[in-house]
Amino acid sequence: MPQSADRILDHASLFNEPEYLELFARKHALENRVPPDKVQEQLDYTKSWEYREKNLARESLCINPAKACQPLGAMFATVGFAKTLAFNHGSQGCTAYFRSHLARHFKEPCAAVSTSMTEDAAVFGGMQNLIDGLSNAYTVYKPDMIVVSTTCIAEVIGDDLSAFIANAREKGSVPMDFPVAQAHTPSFVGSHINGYDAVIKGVFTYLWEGKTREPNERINIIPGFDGFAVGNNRELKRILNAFDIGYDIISDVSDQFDTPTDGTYRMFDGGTPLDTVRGAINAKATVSMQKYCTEKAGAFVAEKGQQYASFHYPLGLGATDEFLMKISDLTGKPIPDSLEKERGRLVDAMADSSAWLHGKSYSIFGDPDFVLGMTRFVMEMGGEPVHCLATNGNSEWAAEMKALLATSPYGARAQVWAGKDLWAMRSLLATEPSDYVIGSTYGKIFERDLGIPLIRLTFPIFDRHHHHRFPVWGYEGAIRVLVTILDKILDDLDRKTIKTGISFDMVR
Amino acid sequence: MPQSADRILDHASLFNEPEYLELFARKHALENRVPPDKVQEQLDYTKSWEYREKNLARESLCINPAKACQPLGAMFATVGFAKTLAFNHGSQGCTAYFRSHLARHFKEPCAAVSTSMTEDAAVFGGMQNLIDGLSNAYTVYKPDMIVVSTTCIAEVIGDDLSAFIANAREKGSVPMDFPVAQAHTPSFVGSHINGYDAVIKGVFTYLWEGKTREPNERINIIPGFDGFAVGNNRELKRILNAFDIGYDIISDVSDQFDTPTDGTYRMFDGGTPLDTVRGAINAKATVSMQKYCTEKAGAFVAEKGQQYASFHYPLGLGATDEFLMKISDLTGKPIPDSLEKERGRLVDAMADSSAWLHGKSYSIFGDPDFVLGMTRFVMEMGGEPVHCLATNGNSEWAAEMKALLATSPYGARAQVWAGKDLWAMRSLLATEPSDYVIGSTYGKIFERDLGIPLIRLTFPIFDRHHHHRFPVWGYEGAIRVLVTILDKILDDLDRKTIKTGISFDMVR
Amino acid sequence: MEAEAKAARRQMIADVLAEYPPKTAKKRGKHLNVFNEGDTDCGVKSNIKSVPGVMTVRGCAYAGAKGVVWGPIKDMVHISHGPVGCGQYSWGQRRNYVSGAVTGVNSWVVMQITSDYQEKDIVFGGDKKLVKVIDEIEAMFPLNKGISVMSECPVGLIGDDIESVAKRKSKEIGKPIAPVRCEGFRGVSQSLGHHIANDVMRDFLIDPAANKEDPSFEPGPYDVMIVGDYNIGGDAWASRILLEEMGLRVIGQWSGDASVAEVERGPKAKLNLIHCYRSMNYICRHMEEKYGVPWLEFNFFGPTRIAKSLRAIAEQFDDKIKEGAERVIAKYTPMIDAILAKYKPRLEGKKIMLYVGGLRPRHVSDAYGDLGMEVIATGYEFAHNDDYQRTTKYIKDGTVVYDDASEFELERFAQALKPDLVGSGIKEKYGTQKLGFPFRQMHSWDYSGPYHGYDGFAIFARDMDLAINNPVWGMTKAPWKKAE
Amino acid sequence: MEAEAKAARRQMIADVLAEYPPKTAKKRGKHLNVFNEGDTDCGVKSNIKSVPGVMTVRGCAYAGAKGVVWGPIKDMVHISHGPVGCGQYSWGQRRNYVSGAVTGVNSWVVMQITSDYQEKDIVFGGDKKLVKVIDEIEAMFPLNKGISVMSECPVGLIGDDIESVAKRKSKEIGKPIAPVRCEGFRGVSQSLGHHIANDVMRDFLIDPAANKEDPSFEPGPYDVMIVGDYNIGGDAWASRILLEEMGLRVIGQWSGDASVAEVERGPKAKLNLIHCYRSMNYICRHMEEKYGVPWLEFNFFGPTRIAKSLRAIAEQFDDKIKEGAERVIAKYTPMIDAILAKYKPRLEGKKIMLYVGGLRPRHVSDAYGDLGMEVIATGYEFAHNDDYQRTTKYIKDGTVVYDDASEFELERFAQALKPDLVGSGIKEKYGTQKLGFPFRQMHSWDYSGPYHGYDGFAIFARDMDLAINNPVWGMTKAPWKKAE
Repeated sequence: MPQSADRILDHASLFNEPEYLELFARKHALENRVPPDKVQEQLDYTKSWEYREKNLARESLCINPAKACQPLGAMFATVGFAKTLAFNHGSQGCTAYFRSHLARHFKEPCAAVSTSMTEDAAVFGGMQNLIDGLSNAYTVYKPDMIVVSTTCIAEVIGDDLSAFIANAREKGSVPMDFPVAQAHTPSFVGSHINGYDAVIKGVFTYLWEGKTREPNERINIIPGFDGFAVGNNRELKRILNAFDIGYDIISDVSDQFDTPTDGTYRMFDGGTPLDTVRGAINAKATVSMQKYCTEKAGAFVAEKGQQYASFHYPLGLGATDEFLMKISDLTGKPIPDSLEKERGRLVDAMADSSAWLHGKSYSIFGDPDFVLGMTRFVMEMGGEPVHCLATNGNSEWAAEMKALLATSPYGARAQVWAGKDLWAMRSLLATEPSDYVIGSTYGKIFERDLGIPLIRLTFPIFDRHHHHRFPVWGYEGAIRVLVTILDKILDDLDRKTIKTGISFDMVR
Repeated sequence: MPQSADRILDHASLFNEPEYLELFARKHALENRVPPDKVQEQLDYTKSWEYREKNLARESLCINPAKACQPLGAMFATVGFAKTLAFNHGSQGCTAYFRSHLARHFKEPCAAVSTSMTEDAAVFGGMQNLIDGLSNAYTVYKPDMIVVSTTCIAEVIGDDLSAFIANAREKGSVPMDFPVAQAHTPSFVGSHINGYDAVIKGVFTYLWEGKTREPNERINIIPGFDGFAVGNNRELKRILNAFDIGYDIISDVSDQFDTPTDGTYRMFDGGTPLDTVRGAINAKATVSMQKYCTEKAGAFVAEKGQQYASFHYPLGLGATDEFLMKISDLTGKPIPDSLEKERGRLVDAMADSSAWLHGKSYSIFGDPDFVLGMTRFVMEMGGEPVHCLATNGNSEWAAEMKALLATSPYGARAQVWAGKDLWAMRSLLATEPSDYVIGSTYGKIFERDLGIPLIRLTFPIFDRHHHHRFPVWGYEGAIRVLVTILDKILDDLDRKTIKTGISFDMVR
Repeated sequence: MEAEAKAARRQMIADVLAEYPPKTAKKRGKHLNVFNEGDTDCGVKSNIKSVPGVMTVRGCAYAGAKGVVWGPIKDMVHISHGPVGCGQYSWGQRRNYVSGAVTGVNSWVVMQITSDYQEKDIVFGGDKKLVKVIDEIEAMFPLNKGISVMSECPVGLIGDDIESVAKRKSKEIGKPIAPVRCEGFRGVSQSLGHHIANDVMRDFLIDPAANKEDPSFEPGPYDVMIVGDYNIGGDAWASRILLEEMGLRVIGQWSGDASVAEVERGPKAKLNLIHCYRSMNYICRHMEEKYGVPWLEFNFFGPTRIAKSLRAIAEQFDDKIKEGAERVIAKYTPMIDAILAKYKPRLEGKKIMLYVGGLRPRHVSDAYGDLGMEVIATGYEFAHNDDYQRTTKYIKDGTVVYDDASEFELERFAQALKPDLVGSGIKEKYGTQKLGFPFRQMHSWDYSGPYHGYDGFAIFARDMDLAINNPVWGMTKAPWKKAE
Repeated sequence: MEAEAKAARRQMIADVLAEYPPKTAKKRGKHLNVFNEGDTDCGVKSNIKSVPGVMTVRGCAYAGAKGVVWGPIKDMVHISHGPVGCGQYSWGQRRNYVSGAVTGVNSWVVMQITSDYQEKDIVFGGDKKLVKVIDEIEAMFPLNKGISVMSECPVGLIGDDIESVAKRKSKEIGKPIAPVRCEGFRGVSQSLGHHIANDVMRDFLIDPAANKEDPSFEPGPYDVMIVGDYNIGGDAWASRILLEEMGLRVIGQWSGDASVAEVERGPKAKLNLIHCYRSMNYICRHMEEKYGVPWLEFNFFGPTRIAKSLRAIAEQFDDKIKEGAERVIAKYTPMIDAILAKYKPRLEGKKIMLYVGGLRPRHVSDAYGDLGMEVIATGYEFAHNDDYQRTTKYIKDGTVVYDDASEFELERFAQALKPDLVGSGIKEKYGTQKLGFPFRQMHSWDYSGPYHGYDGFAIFARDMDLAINNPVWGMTKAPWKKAE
């Protein structure tokens, strides 16, 4: 009997016990299984060049994509505004999925409501659901703003959000002047980064309506969809505070996704105050930290007459330099000495660890801006990107990637894969491996199937905790990224050398 | 031939190649080796209870101790004062060792000079060396203060530091009023933590000489010997700044051991200004972060009429609470809300990860205060300490450890080992293992010999980089410690479950 | 329970309802009750549409069909047919463990396989894409034993004819292709998804295979099926081991770690043993009606119910099996006694509040009871009235019962009832902990498990202890606040 | 070099000296020079006491005896005899790799074994403690083949008689016990430690064993010893493989990966091949004088010197070995050519500044040359005049030479000479990098290696490339500062 009160085995060890191995054998005899040699043959085949070509030739089937759908990004963007409720118009199951998906990454409660549309609403339209839903949501949760975004059903049947919301106001669901912004975010268009964009633009559109821009010296910063937002936004504020400038983070989830456990449940915490957003029209410039998260919102602020600048998840030395110089340019303020010293400390860490980092190869996947930012930093450390992949990357992204890779001799080996999924990446890595993979939890399949260690540095990270509480942006964030990578390299080295003892060195 | 231009193998893989395995076989045939069965037998024996008893019975032989000698701590304490040069009176080899030891941990240049005593000085005394040495050091390095500490030779032959320094002043080595503090730090007494203490007391003694205390409201904080001082001292300042009180860190190495790489070599950077130290006599209280690092300095400030409070490397929830409450008590200032929110975030992280942390067992080694602090936090997370060991712990420490363990049901299994070394710990872990070991790089022998994963959380860490740049103190530091431990647990779980795939879960 | 205490609980419900708009309060009021011992049901309405704009915990039909019933079948490829999201969010989240599997080669459970609808598929229809998807599946995963097509919302709205595509392609590839019309807008919760899934399983696997040869299978007198066990953390294995030890032969598991062969073989069992009644009673009824296979509900949570269930199962067989049941109970009793001796003192008297789906809101009750703990409030995300009837046999007088509870209600009830432990799902976990209450995810076993069977109960006991007694719960308040 | 450039370098030295007090400037001035081609030495004084209060890089006799010569002998237990520090700081820091070793069972190289003197040992003497220490070593490590007692400073000052203890206990345990009087205050650097270590090795291992039976050993015509290779990162193995490939038999390695048997067997070689002349020439001379074994200096850094050395070694043997040498050279040439083709274009013209110990300040010079690089400044921590004489054969006119350089001098020279790479030790590494200069630790190979032999040269080339060409060196200045 494997189990005892002194030594309780859970799944991770219980099913390696002989009793269960015998059970599996009995079960497998009743499964009409594919014979082991055929399985092995197919397994080997999945790692071949021939399979790779078939795999890359897929046109319709999508396997293990590294992207989510628009409303997830919409929800993320929404909760970054102060006391703002994410309100999905569509089936309720969608909302349950968005909430649990974010909860698994942030290990935080993630609130959003749905209009719970069912078959009758599919036939007659979801107006009544929206009217009832706004009334309930307003009464129960007492938000300062509601952002309505859509899921598939509402989009396919063509519900008229503006009209419905106007109706709801008239029916008294919410006061006439209560802010209700809206965004169309069908899952069959784009990905979560576009849903993010749609909400930012939707909130600007609503809160700036009828306003005339009176330019001032402030800067808006839009962080973009970011699983490390808790650490990153705080670091961003620390950096900008050092500049002593007027700035506003537009949609700041850092407190919302990091509330304390102290006996109180804060459904809303932190976020950009609505008056701040209203005033943001007057800003001198808007800076996007992730270009592909703010294409429409960026165009919108530019139309309003603001300067607009965008970055690609600025990570590492050069990208942080450029970000700081842009802030300095826009504001006319010099880059503070304290940040210059931090820069020097990052250079110091890079120099100290360069011998371990130099020449290591990485494959990188994630959202387009992340892959750009991470690839750049990897090359700054003398690392060699091998496969750079964004399932939600387009041809513009691929062109930007190639231009980036061409800036460094370390980019020479790299191949860029726009629109490809992680099953394609498995073939790429099986045929042309890299030393490490940098990505999300989804990348652990490469560790299992190909023995390539995974470095978790982007959303979603479901199987490790709290990493998102630390920044990866800024010089200090870059040191953390460097350490994360280096720890993996040195852990790996220890693991490989522990058997013979040779090279199991005390100093590295 | 194993080597090629496309794939250059260094030691970690080169010596696993067949050519070298054959070479080893040829070599071993010429070594008069102990037969493999005898080696295996002895290896097994070293893991037995019988060997453990012999091992623990050792009285004279010390094997793999987890302690260094006094002058190392003296050097560490010295460089925490602004523009202060560490000056060892003794053999020059000692100084080379201290410098390289600290450099390997901090990955930073570590400056100190020696009087380079040789045989003639051993016979005639080292006065001329000290006179010449002070003159050279003063002229070349232009420090604001020199702290003279001793190594064995000077102590054994009984050099009279005070007289020698006075002589040196008279000979013009340094100006009459140039600060030269002193500390007797023989390697055959105590350990590095006592050397730290001696310098703090020595600097106070020198800089406070002739002063009358005029009490004010400031607080002195003495961090103690701490491999994480770079991160910890900065975090300490951030915390104390939130209080908005007047405080001074006495010996702050955080900038000295983290200078930027920007084209300038800063032999001195940061540190406690000497005028601050002079004024520190007037502080209301002195708080030591590590009791066993400041026994004499603490007694000295108490004699001067200050309040004195000490902690044991306050790490985790309860210890940070107590530290903040003490600061609040001493200053009359309330604990800031921002820190209370950080507290809540630590609780949150502990709660979120509690199921993984609960019931895991740890053996912990390091300096006495570290072991106390770490053990406390481990128990707060529901972890079970198994062996708590401090080579430089005494019976007072053992009693404090036992009292701490008695405060929690999770301490019930723990055994306390004062004065024992890591070879003893190997026996303890072989016979009564724990799931993990928490300690310094030296603990990697347990990973190799017993398969118990090492979690590196204390000085010295030679084989990983930059960890010391992040804090382990304060609520935020505690989250980092938690994540460090949890990452190891989950990495371990992935490693164990990767083969069968069962339990190689996407969410944890 | 004393009348006064019960009245207080009723007042608690009234207080919560008062915060809703009147129309909503009226609706929700029908779903909340304080149980009266002796009643034949729990006095709550169920299986009704959720109120819009109030944060329901429920999912959708797709979640019930793909996420629960079909997804765990390991040697089929399950297409999340429609846009990318549904499959993405459910990828690898239910911990339906599989054995002997090489993911992507002979098992596809922990994969996200989708037709990833784009706007053009909405505009022009997705059937052509589905044809290509199936072809590409055959190219990528030739060892699959069949394919399921799990429809997402748009599919049903734009008039795609997946049934016809499935029929045609199934003939072409010579393997079953099951079109599952589980669009998220169908029904009011996961529950209709289960039902649809059961029906499609009936029509596309079981009935068509009724006369198919099954070379690996020689019928025997002790053949049973485990139905409605999804093998979360290995639950079904920890159940199966007991049935096998008592002398039965388990010829199939539905659907945790299931193979197509096991599903097709269903009607050949002598007895179907159903654990999760809600999600798979439909197929059991079908097999009884069409093939004459009797079915029996059982409960493998905690020693009391395990022993009862083992004996009830054995009752359906001969003395050999009855002796087998007694032998199994006797074998495990010392281990279980040791578990109880260790954990009961640490858990005695603790109060639990549950809110889960399927069978657990009632089934785990006596497992807690074995540890000296008491369920003081419980409810279901997607139960029907027959679930609430069954629940009456598990709960005590005065138990608070909530159907389709909102997060808002749960929070208020927790604050009023002050349980020692809350058991619910990932969406509820972190908010509940913020309030200072220990919590276990009772869908996923919080990444632990198994919880079924004797081996599972040991883990269950350990986990409840570590949840409740972790030191963190004594430290949620800053000590300087306590002093205030 | 042109006279003007040379004058500038001399001025650079003068400028640095000007910052010292006059007495010190005078002393240090004798250790610094700009080399004139054709001179028979480098024009610097050496092996002289360091100036107090100026940051010398040097260590002590203990570091030379225990850290370098004795410590790598793997099957002996080496006691750091005295207070805890010396052994602690040198524990596991020299990367003397060992093969086939179980640390703590049949090898003790990467361990810190100390008598950990306390105040009472100072007051009452430590001999009694040493007796107990030896007994406890026998109890803990019974498979050891001998013990060395490495004295730290206090031992020599308080009058302990370790020789007498060693003698008595050696007889008792039947194994060699070597008392090594390497107290840190003896001599002016590590160098005296080497000498003392050699002498003790002579007196306590080699001479006593001269007539001992050696069952594993049958003498042969091609027996050679590798002397003065400490197997940093496996250097000695990458050397040995070439000697064995050319047909020689390596009967011992001193002292990297050495066993007692190999040390005792020393006089039986037909030829001793010495790599680090400084640290082990003493014992070679002894073996030549007493046992008639000739010795030859060789240099296995870089293809030019390797080939020269292989041929010079082969010259001492018959045609078979000469052919062997040519065969080895031919075998590795294509690989080396590929290495040069890859790295030379990336390294051509780069200037190196070195400051190391032992043999490297001269020996690596041509390895750099093979890569198209040039050593523009070099010096030794603890050389003697014979080292500087040998150095003249490696360096060019105008090379800056410094003996026992201080950190201060090195920093100033680097800033003046602006090398593309600095090679020195851990204490110099980080400060040099702060100045913006790429750096390699040339004692420990910066945790890489081996660097000896052909296999090692591939790594050497890669490492120099990664050090110099890592992108970080182009980014040390903030770009907004550049604009200023």
